[in-house]
Amino acid sequence: MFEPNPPVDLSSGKYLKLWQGPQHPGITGNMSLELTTCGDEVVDCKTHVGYLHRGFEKLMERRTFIQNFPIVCRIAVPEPTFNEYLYAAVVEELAGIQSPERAEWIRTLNLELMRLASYLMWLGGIGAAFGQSTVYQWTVTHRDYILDLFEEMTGARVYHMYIVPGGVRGRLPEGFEGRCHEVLNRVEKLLRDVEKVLFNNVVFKARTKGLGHIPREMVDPYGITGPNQRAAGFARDLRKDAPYLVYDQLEFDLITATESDTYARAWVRYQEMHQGIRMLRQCLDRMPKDGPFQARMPNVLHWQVPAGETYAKAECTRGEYGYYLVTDGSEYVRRVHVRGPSYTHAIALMEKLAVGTNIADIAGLMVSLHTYPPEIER
Amino acid sequence: MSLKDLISPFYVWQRAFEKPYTQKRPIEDRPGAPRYRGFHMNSEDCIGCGTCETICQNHAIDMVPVEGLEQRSGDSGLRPRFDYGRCCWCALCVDICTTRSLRMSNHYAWITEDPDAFHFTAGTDAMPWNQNSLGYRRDDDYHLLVHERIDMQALGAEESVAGFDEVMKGYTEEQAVLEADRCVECGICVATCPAHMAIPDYIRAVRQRDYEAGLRLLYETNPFSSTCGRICTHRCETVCVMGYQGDPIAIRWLKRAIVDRVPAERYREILGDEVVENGRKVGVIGAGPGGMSAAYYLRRQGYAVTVYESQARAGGMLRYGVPSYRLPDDQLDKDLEYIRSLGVEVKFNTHIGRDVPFRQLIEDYDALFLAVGLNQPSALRIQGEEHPRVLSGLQVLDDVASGRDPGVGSKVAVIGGGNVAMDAARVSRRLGADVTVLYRRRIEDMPADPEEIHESQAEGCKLVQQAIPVEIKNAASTSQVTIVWGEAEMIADDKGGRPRPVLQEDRMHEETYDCIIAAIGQGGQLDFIPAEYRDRIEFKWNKFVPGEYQQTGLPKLFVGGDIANSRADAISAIEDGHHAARGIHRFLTGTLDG
Amino acid sequence: MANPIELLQRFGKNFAISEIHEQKADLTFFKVPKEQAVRLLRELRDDAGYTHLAFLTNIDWIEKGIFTLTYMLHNYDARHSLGMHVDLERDNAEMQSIHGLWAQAATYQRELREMYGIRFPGSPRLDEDFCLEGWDQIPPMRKEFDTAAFSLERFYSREGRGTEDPREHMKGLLYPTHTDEPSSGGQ
Amino acid sequence: MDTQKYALGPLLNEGLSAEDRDLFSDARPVPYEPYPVAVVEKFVNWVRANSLWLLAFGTGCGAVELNPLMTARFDAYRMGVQMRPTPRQSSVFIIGGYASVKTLKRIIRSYEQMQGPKFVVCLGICPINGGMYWDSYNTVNKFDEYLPVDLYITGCMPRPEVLMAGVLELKKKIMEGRADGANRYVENFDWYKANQKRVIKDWNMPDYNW
Amino acid sequence: MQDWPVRIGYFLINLTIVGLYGMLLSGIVARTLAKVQGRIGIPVYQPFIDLLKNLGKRTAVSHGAMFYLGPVFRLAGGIGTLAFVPVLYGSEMFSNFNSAGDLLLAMYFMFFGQLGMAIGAGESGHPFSAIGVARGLGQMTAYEVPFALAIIAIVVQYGSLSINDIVAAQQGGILNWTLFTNPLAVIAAMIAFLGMTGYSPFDVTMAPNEIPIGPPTEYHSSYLAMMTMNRAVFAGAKLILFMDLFFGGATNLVELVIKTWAIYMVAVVVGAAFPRFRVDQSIRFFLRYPTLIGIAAIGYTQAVLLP
Amino acid sequence: MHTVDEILDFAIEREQQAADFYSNLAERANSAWMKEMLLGFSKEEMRHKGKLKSVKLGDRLLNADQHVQDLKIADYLVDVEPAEDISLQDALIVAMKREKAAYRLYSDMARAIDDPELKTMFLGLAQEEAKHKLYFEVQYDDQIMRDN
Repeated sequence: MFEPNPPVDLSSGKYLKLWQGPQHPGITGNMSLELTTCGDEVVDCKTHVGYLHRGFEKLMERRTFIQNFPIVCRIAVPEPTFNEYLYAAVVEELAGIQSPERAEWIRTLNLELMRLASYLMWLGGIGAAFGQSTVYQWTVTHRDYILDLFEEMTGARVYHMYIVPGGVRGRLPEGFEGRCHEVLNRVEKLLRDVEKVLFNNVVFKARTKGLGHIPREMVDPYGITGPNQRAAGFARDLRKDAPYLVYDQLEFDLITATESDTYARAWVRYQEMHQGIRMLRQCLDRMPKDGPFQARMPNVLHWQVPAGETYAKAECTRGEYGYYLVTDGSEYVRRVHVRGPSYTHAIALMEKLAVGTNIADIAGLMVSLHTYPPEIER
Repeated sequence: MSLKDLISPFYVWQRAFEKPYTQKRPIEDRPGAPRYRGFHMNSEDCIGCGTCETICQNHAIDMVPVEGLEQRSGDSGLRPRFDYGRCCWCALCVDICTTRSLRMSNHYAWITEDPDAFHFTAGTDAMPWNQNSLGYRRDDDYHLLVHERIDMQALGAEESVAGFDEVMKGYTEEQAVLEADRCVECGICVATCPAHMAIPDYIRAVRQRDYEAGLRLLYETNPFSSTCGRICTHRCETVCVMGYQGDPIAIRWLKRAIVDRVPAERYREILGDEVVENGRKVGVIGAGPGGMSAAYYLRRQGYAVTVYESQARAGGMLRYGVPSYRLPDDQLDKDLEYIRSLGVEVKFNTHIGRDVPFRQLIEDYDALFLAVGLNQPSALRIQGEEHPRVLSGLQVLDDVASGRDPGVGSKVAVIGGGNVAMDAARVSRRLGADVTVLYRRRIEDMPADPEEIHESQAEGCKLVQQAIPVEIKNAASTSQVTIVWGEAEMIADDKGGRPRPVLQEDRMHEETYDCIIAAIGQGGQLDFIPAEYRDRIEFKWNKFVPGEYQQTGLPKLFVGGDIANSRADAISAIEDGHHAARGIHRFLTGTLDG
Repeated sequence: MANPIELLQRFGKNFAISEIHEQKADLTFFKVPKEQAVRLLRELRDDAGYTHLAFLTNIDWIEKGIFTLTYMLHNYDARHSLGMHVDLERDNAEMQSIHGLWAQAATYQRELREMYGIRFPGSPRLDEDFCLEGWDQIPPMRKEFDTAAFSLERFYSREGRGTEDPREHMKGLLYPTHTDEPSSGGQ
Repeated sequence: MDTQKYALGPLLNEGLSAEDRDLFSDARPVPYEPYPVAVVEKFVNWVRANSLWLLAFGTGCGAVELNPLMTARFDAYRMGVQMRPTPRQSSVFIIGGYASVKTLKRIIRSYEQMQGPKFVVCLGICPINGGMYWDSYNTVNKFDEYLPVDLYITGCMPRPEVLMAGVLELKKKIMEGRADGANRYVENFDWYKANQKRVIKDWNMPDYNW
Repeated sequence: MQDWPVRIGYFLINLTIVGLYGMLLSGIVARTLAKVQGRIGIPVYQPFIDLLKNLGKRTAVSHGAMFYLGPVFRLAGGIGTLAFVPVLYGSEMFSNFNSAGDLLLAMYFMFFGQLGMAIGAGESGHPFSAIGVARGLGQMTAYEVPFALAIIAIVVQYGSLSINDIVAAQQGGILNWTLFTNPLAVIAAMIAFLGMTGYSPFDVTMAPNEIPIGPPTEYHSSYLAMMTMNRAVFAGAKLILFMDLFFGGATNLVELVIKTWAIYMVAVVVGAAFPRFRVDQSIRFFLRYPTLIGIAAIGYTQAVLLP
Repeated sequence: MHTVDEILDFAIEREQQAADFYSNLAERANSAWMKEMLLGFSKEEMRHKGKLKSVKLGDRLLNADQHVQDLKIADYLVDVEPAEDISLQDALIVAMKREKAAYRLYSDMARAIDDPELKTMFLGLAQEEAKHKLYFEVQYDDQIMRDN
């Protein structure tokens, strides 16, 4: 399946070697693209990562199970909650703990709020990548309103550290539902504006339609998941296919598109934001208002999880996010592997799609795949 | 290209006529949310257990001594110091805080140019956020620790009064592991334990089901593990950090959990039995916990140890003062037999001063350890005390332990509130009597173990508090005795001691019993020490005042046990013995001057 | 789509499949010898519908002297995942590359090469730096590499820190003489 | 810091091929001399303080809070702050948290490309004392060993409000003429270089041209 | 003809006023765009502070002589353009060096600046500069086509290459403005103007996301300050040129401010609404509709206005 | 006794007697620590004596109004005979009883006298003795009735 890009003779003088990043605003985070261009056309692309490598998987092997809980959220900076949930899920599964129903609802609320916030940031990113920074200003501001909700609920804006193995860390604050509804209404209004300004925009369409087309047959060999996959016409979503938390009790539509280009991917994500708001409203209205939110836990200071291995996955904004946990019965994890969708999207896929693209579109293409470098290198 | 796509983007300009999103004064107007995890705060409830340090995955917390902190039991005198070059505001330290003293403020701004400045000791250093009322607190329904003690299986009250079977059945392995799992291993208890046992370590051994290691740990400081695992006064549990929000760890029972799982036959294999004789000999007076403990540690270091005991069996107060439903004989023997198996010689039925002169001992041995205990019951010294139906608590217990019938009758009054009184009461219950305990103070003032008080009540002993016996009547009868007691009022002590009872003469009661068991206290008997030695020894009231390493003014003489300390419990006696053994070893190897 | 156990049994005729463990309804682990692994992966992908390679990773069992590679496959239609284990010798570990089956596997193989030192001959850009640059130690994810010690040695820690153990502190304060002897109990 | 301890070694372009060598500035940096007239210097400092151009290099988690800072909610443009995508034009380098060794090399390169007077602001705990990644094999613990830092803002992550407060603090420092990190770099150049070389083992820069 | 020293003195005054006005305008525009984005935005005087800051910054970078000359050429282009554009109609002081063929000179200088920039930026050796320059020149060539066509149309219409004459021809009422006499030419020129100002959708030359900062990537401190000054002067000159050519010129400063601001706002209004075109897209765009309109304008002029 | 000085002399004399009593008993006691303790009691009495002396010299005043707690332990204990083998318990009982008797004596005298100055002096002395008694009662409470 792997087809290497055609070799280029750099000494011919026809080509220009160009580095985008790590210090480059057109790059989604701290990574870099080594581009070889011929005129305005990119003929080769190599992704370089590792600028944010902290060795999480190694660090987690020398922390106890509870000590890992604050660190996992740092793996994907703009979207920490999925890490928290998945880490909790794998540990609970191997430890034989069932988190209470109320916690499951709160977790779902958390994940969907996070998804909305992350998509808002992405929406601004795709606007900014193509020169519409007004949308970026608007959406990042609205993301901030969601961060306010997180701050109120969890005690922190960015790294919430709220979903803890066994449940969640606290009940929802007084009056949270009302404020959450209010923010959702604001975001919904903003989304309508964004549709007018960005999606019904002749220049945006001119730039994005046909850009970075992913053929259907490329999807599986390249491990493409999430909205990128759905934009290529696959109706696959872990929330529907393997419902976790309370997704089987929520009503939402699976969004797909067929064009599989940057515009389609943006449109799928845009539509999913509406579905997210719909789910959030259901969560707020239907979640249990009392009851326990934490399962009975052992003393976490020397918590030993029985030996075993498992893989838990969730549908994050970018696709299949998974935690693979191997334990050996000690107080430490034997091995944890974090499967982030950015890993395949930003390296194998990006290197493939970049070839033949205009150099000015590289940033937009990169954003349209929605990748987070810290999650690639961990 | 549709016209709509050309026109629609101009919609952005609508925003220009609306209010900006911008926060006018973000620095002033946006405090952290009520639950915000900002900088740490610590209240004076902190005891410096260091659990926050243990859980911190970033090693952001140092436990540092704090100047001017009042030294109190159960407080390490350390306080957490936070390094904001490390802290990630996960608040696990707040969640785990055993006393709930650690909290977070909603303050979040700290900007300096000095990277070395980001340290502070929460609660003691003056920081701008110390008075913040908002910030992260642990939710009441959210726990990272287990606060409920694992119950131990016990005989029901009816079963237990029916005989002298051991009441507490001991933990099963699973229960012990679960209970041991609750421990946070802070080590605060070690200082409070008179013997300074390696409590967190042996609890960890229980958790890891490594009983051999556990036993070795126990014997490092206490050769009466089987005994202490049952009847220790467990001062450690009173300071256990888990007690602040729930039940303290059942430290005593976990100790028992180790010894229960190691059969006596394996002791020598696990703990070793080889002794390298060093050619010196040490005498020990009294085969109680203090004496035998000293004998054990001295023997381990190669001394030839001879123990003199006035009774027929070893164990002292443990055997004659503690009934077998609390401490079965075989368990005491398990401890004692191992000590004797190392080559400790015990001479029974030997009274010092009567059978062997003290002078001879002090001349024959290189050093002498004396732990004769308190075996003289204090008299009531009230009118009519010489009535034949007035018995001493110690005597009753001794009788029962020796298999004699103390003849308490069917209606008994016990005077006193200590363990001896409780034991006497519960023994009487087992002998079929109806028991009333008269105590001068309130139940909460009783020196007896709370468990014993609770169990004796469960077994049907009536506890009458604030009752001062005044007179004993009915001298004519030989089978019945009448006691007159007056109600007491508790009066606060000016000097800050515990409240003292004062007799109210107008509220007197009179009641007739088959016997009255007096158990108000014991004193010691030291007449066997010749006067020329006595003068060189320091006393206070009726007790020795030992110096460093339990040494007395008579350099060869080391003392310990109830006769030399104010706590008068087994574990203190054991530590005295152990400490004296250290002292004797130092004395005989020349590192302790006489 | 057959039940995964049946499926594995069917494949078991041609492959030495062992240690089948059903972790949950949609996840089954099994082990296969190194030589048969890539062939089996190809058949699982082409014949059994396991078209999605979720990840490829490695577990270091230092005490057994082996590396265990885990290939996580997913069948979208059956909604079932298979975790395939392959044991490698820890010293001189080498495995056949599967970048011909899944394009993104090349990245995983690069990472494993860098983090564990496993070689995958033929995998593109295998020996290029992936996350690290100028790394001069043993591959960092191997269990024998002590990251904390390395970090302290190379990056230092800020001075001015120092902690006391409550237990030792209280001992020093309250009963310094009580434990200064060599342990006299036990062995 | 003890500058005597560190002998002057070859500059950081050692090990480069001759044609790559000129991508690096061999020249030792020169200190910034204040204008001879105090009033002029004071005025220029005021100007500098009110025109802070940040280098748009999100080196760590901190980048995530720079988004709100530079957008409508907080709008740091009000304070004369703006992002510049090229180090040549920037005057403030925000180290957004932990620096991995690989990034540190780029940070140093970017920093040396910046024209003085320049200032370094460290966000979060990681540059102070390693933070969450104190035991990681790939992140440095004390950032001030490698580059001079003018201001630290603690937090994980610091909120945009603290960043704004930090900007105000930096302004104050610049106006008082105390933000002299760049000069410290010049004075202790050998010390910094020795430290940098101790952790960065691969000095070969792929042909970066920014 | 007055003596040269006085004219030069007058020109320097013009230069200063236009330069300051240009800077102020960029501050005002930034604030206006900020309003669209829902924020408060920079203080209007911020560009001045930035300029002073850049002047006060140190430099330790050398990329050869042409690198230094780039900003000088650039500034010369701006000043040169202004030099041949009469600022106020009928005012001696604000007439600059107008002469018979000053329109051609002004247009030449508009190119000259870009080319100078191209040489300087190319010298910096930074590929982003090179790419930015290539884009800038490509795009400039493209928008110059409709612009040139529009100029040709009005030159034909007014029969003069002197800006002063063209302004003079538009006096006497709003309906005499080229805007109303030759709307096709104005539309073509205004679309070209969008390209000239460098706002969206034609800002790919300097786009931070596509290519960081474009040609001036390597420029900093006083070089950058010079370029900023040039932008101000050049923007002012262009606006005045457009005002003179298409909107009837101005006879006093108030009129000048209102008209130039209004012209500038056209670019801003469009700029805020659209993302940016890729350079090939913008070239294709300019060579399509605006060029057609420009040709139509010539045709219209020839066919309708001249007979 | 008609003057304050006479009363004080009487009281000082009584303290001296008490001190003599204890030292006498101590000499006879056959256990070292009892000896020591009784000597301690004797010293305590001598200190009381010193205090009264300083009152006589006018250096300090006796406070007649203070309230001294009465634990009433001495009230219901039997009298014991001081003997050579006196125990700690008995020694304390002896001491308590002696102090109680002294208190009684001064109280009775105060009641019998009319002169307010002398009355105050007797009451003051009575309070002093009550304090001494309380001291011994507390010791008895703490050392003997330990309930261990």
